[in-house]
Amino acid sequence: MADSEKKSARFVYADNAATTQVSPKVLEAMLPYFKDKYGNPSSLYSLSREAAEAVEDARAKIAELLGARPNEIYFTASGSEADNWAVKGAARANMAKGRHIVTSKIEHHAVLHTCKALEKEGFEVTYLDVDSDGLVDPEEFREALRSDTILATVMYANNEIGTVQPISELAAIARERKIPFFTDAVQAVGNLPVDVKELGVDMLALSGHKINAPKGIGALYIKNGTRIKSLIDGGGQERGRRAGTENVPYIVGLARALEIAVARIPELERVRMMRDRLIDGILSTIPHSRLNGSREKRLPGNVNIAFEFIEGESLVLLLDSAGIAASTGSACSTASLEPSHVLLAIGLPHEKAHGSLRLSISHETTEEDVDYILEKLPPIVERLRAMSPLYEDFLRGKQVHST
Amino acid sequence: MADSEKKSARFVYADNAATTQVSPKVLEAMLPYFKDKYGNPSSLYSLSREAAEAVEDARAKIAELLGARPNEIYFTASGSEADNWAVKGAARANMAKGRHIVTSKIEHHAVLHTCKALEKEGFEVTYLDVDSDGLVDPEEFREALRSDTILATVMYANNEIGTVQPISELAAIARERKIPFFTDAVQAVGNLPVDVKELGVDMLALSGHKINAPKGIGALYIKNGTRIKSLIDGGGQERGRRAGTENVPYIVGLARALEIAVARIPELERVRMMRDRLIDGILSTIPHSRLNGSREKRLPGNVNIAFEFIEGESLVLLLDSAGIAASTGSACSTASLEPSHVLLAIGLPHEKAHGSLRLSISHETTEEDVDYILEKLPPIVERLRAMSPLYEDFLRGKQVHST
Amino acid sequence: MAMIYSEKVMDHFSNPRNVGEIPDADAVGEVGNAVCGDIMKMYLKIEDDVIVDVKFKTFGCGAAIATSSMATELIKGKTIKEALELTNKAVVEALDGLPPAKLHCSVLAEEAVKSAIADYYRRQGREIDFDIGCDGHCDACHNHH
Amino acid sequence: MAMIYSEKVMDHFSNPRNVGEIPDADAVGEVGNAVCGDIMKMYLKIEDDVIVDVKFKTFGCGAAIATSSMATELIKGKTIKEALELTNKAVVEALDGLPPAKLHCSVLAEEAVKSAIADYYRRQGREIDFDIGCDGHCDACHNHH
Ligand SMILES: Cc1ncc(COP(=O)(O)O)c(C=O)c1O
Ligand SMILES: Cc1ncc(COP(=O)(O)O)c(C=O)c1O
Repeated sequence: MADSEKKSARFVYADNAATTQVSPKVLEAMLPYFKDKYGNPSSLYSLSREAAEAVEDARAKIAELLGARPNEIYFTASGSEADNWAVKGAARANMAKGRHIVTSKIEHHAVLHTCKALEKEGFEVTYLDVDSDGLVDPEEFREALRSDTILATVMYANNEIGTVQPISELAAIARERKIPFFTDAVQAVGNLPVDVKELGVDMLALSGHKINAPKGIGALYIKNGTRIKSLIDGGGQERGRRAGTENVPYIVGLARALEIAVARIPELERVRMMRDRLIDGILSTIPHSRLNGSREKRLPGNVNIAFEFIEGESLVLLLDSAGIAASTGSACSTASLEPSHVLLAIGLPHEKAHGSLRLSISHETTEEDVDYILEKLPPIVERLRAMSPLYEDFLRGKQVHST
Repeated sequence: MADSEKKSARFVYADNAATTQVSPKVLEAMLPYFKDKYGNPSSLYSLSREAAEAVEDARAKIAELLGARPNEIYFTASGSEADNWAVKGAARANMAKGRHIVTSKIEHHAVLHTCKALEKEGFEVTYLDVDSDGLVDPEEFREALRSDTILATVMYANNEIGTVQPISELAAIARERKIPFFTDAVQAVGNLPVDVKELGVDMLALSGHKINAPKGIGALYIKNGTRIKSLIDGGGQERGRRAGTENVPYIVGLARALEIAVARIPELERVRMMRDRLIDGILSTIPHSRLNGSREKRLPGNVNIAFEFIEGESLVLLLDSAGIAASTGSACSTASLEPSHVLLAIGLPHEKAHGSLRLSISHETTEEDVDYILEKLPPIVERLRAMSPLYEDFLRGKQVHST
Repeated sequence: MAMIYSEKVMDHFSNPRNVGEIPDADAVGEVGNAVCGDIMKMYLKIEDDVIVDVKFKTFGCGAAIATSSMATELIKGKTIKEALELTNKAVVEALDGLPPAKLHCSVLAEEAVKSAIADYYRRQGREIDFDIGCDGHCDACHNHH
Repeated sequence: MAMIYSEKVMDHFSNPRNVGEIPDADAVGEVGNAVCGDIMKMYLKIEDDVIVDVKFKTFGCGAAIATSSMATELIKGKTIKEALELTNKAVVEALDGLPPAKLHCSVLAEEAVKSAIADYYRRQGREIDFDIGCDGHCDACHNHH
């Protein structure tokens, strides 16, 4: 445990959607490739063949776990890189056919900002609305597809509110129209069964650090035959499609982590039950709170609740003092003052979007952790409300502030 | 030592230009960030602040070692990514001003193939010739610059033949014309003193795995004020310019490795002497061999020799059986049958380019290692020549094959 | 990147001074709005142009709470004239700095003080001869980046 | 990615069979060229249309040497007719496979055999009723990818 974790009586890590600890088994699998088996997989001698074989074994294992072929798996340095590659790569490869892209308003920034960047290059993007649960409507999706649509991309599960989209249905609609379909499955992999063939997607992105592999490794599934340009040109690595000396330890670690995560999926029923206990416990003890995202179509570990009259950062900081690591909105945008685009998209007004808390639990979470959160959270919310002018106004029966 | 390294009496790693082993000190610096300090630097709680501080400390250290400011250092997942980002990013950001790029014929594929990709997007690229030592002529460079030139990029030191370019001179010429200058310093960093201000470059790329940090981490220096588009869009990491959850362990490792490497530069005189002993020893005992690259303007650890009548891959494989890890041409392109573009650019005919051997030694190389190579190499070359029809022809006094 | 707050900021955030209301305040100022994510409300008790008591309520991030707390400390016992001289820079310095993304909070704190004093002037029928600052629009008081 | 050769390939590369020349050969064939990076030269000693001895010299990569070695083994003691039936596929199979980038070497080995037999036919004044294959240009015999 790091210093900071010792301060309070208990440390409860409830931010598994932001990142996870590297598991001992994954670290063990990686270590030999730093020290002894350090060859460059592209070289010719035995030391390198060991490294090359480790990479190919990892690729084969990941392919098997996702229902893909080994030559359909490409390693990247992050979920973000995989997202950028899929979206920019497919868009630029199909430019001659059209310049229209369909996506949703609640994608991760790695997809959303990539779409914005493509708009500056002359692409046109339709950002589909979602309903109050965060779901894309397949009919709206179908209607958004045009004859010049060259890519559709909808995330599998949302990182903030945990909503799980009907991907196989959406992919089938795109397939009918012969439009390549990409899904950002960074939050889904390891939490839901993921089989690329069953889903019927053309591309799928995942990230290691959400499943107890390190930060800085990801993978992109590219179905054979999919047209895509490279994002990183150079050496012949990854069959000439993604240059850069292979990160052998992390590649080995990713395969090991995915293997463990997929084997554990049946156990997540327990996590789902803890999640529901958290949701029910919070909603019943803290007034003026509401669940964000779908109650049913929801990641097993995701809890996202909006508390009126208070702001998320101060909530997270006070929870931290109590030994609880949580987040407000997407971790990536906490440095900015924008309220979460996801919460706005599901219809929250700005002031409520500011007061959202995400607790993301995992197989490592215990019932005691849940008890601890349920004990610490209400007084902290109460304390912040006590110093909130909005709450003061509310109690006086005045209208809540708004523009 | 891996299995493969035990087979022969001795294992001599002479491929440090391809990759290096992660040093124990670097691994030690990284380990806490896998296990205990695993927070996502973008999150708000203490666990994450530790991670964020580690990233910022690493950035500050690297900046200091390169003579840059901390906010001019951006982490990437490889030298290749840094090269792609610099070249594509600067080209696309300056498109309105012009579409002409100047580079050299001997750049690494991460720059060269990126330029080829940009040609397909409508950019025009001048690939400068080099002389027989592999040097770019500053006058030719000056003449190649045009009013619509928006980027000049010349590598600091070549990965194959070790030739060191007059970067500060070239950068000064570009600066006079207000043209952004990028240098791929992946092979130079840790082998030569590198100070971005003294060099006068606008961007500079480095890669961790050449200096005993792991494969899968690099950095790009971007001088404040330089116009550049992002390669990877998304979250707000790296001040909004390079998305992806930070690879905290590797970032910490890169800073530690660079610190060690820079401190060691004065010691490289010893490496330089071993290099010269290798070169002289080989050239004097093996007939029909020649040194590729400049004798003087050369990386301290680089030996590159062309042996007539034989082919590089079989040479490397036989050296491997003797416990010597070496390479032929660039490691990245050994899977292809093309002879090295660098050797062709310095004027070697195809058949001689096929027979080149690169031995790249480091501070870890010993005099005994040098003795061992000098003992094992000549009979291996002799053995391959004995089975070469070209050598047979030569001995018969016939003309050497050529087209 | 995580907000790296100074110890002073964390102290004023965790143990904010002068939180609350003054029911019979001589002046009340409120700046910011919930859309932007920060609202500061400041209550002053003033005797002979001296701020004898001050309380605040804040809806906002850690920095918003800390700057409110620090600003109230800095004006307590001061004359109105002195309080009007309080700059956001002084608040930031007293807190040993703020992350760049959070500088706007110190601006808001300065404005909360000015807004309260303006209210005092208004109640007194005095002419407001200083700039109140924030016009209530996000873009005006937030330096996005 | 590293060339991952089978053990058989490594064996035939490290201990090539039938390396050398036959000074009084009845036929000599040479295919490939130094520009492409592979040259195979094959010497045959033929008695009553049976290949009683065979030797090779090869300039080329590990796979080029291994396929030469294997090809010579496969045709030694065979009739010319049988040798002409040797396919590159048979060479690859006998070596337990080759990496895709190296398949062209097996093609070259097949062609070296054919080229030597063609030389024999020529010396005998027989009509060459089979395809020699490689025309000596890289693109023809190399399947770049
Ligand atoms: C000169 C040069 N540039 C770029 C690279 C690419 O670096 P990386 O392997 O980290 O992608 C290398 C090494 O492979 C190199 O030697
Ligand atoms: C849905 C989603 N997509 C993409 C990413 C980006 O992954 P990475 O942090 O590996 O770049 C994340 C996590 O940050 C995510 O939750």
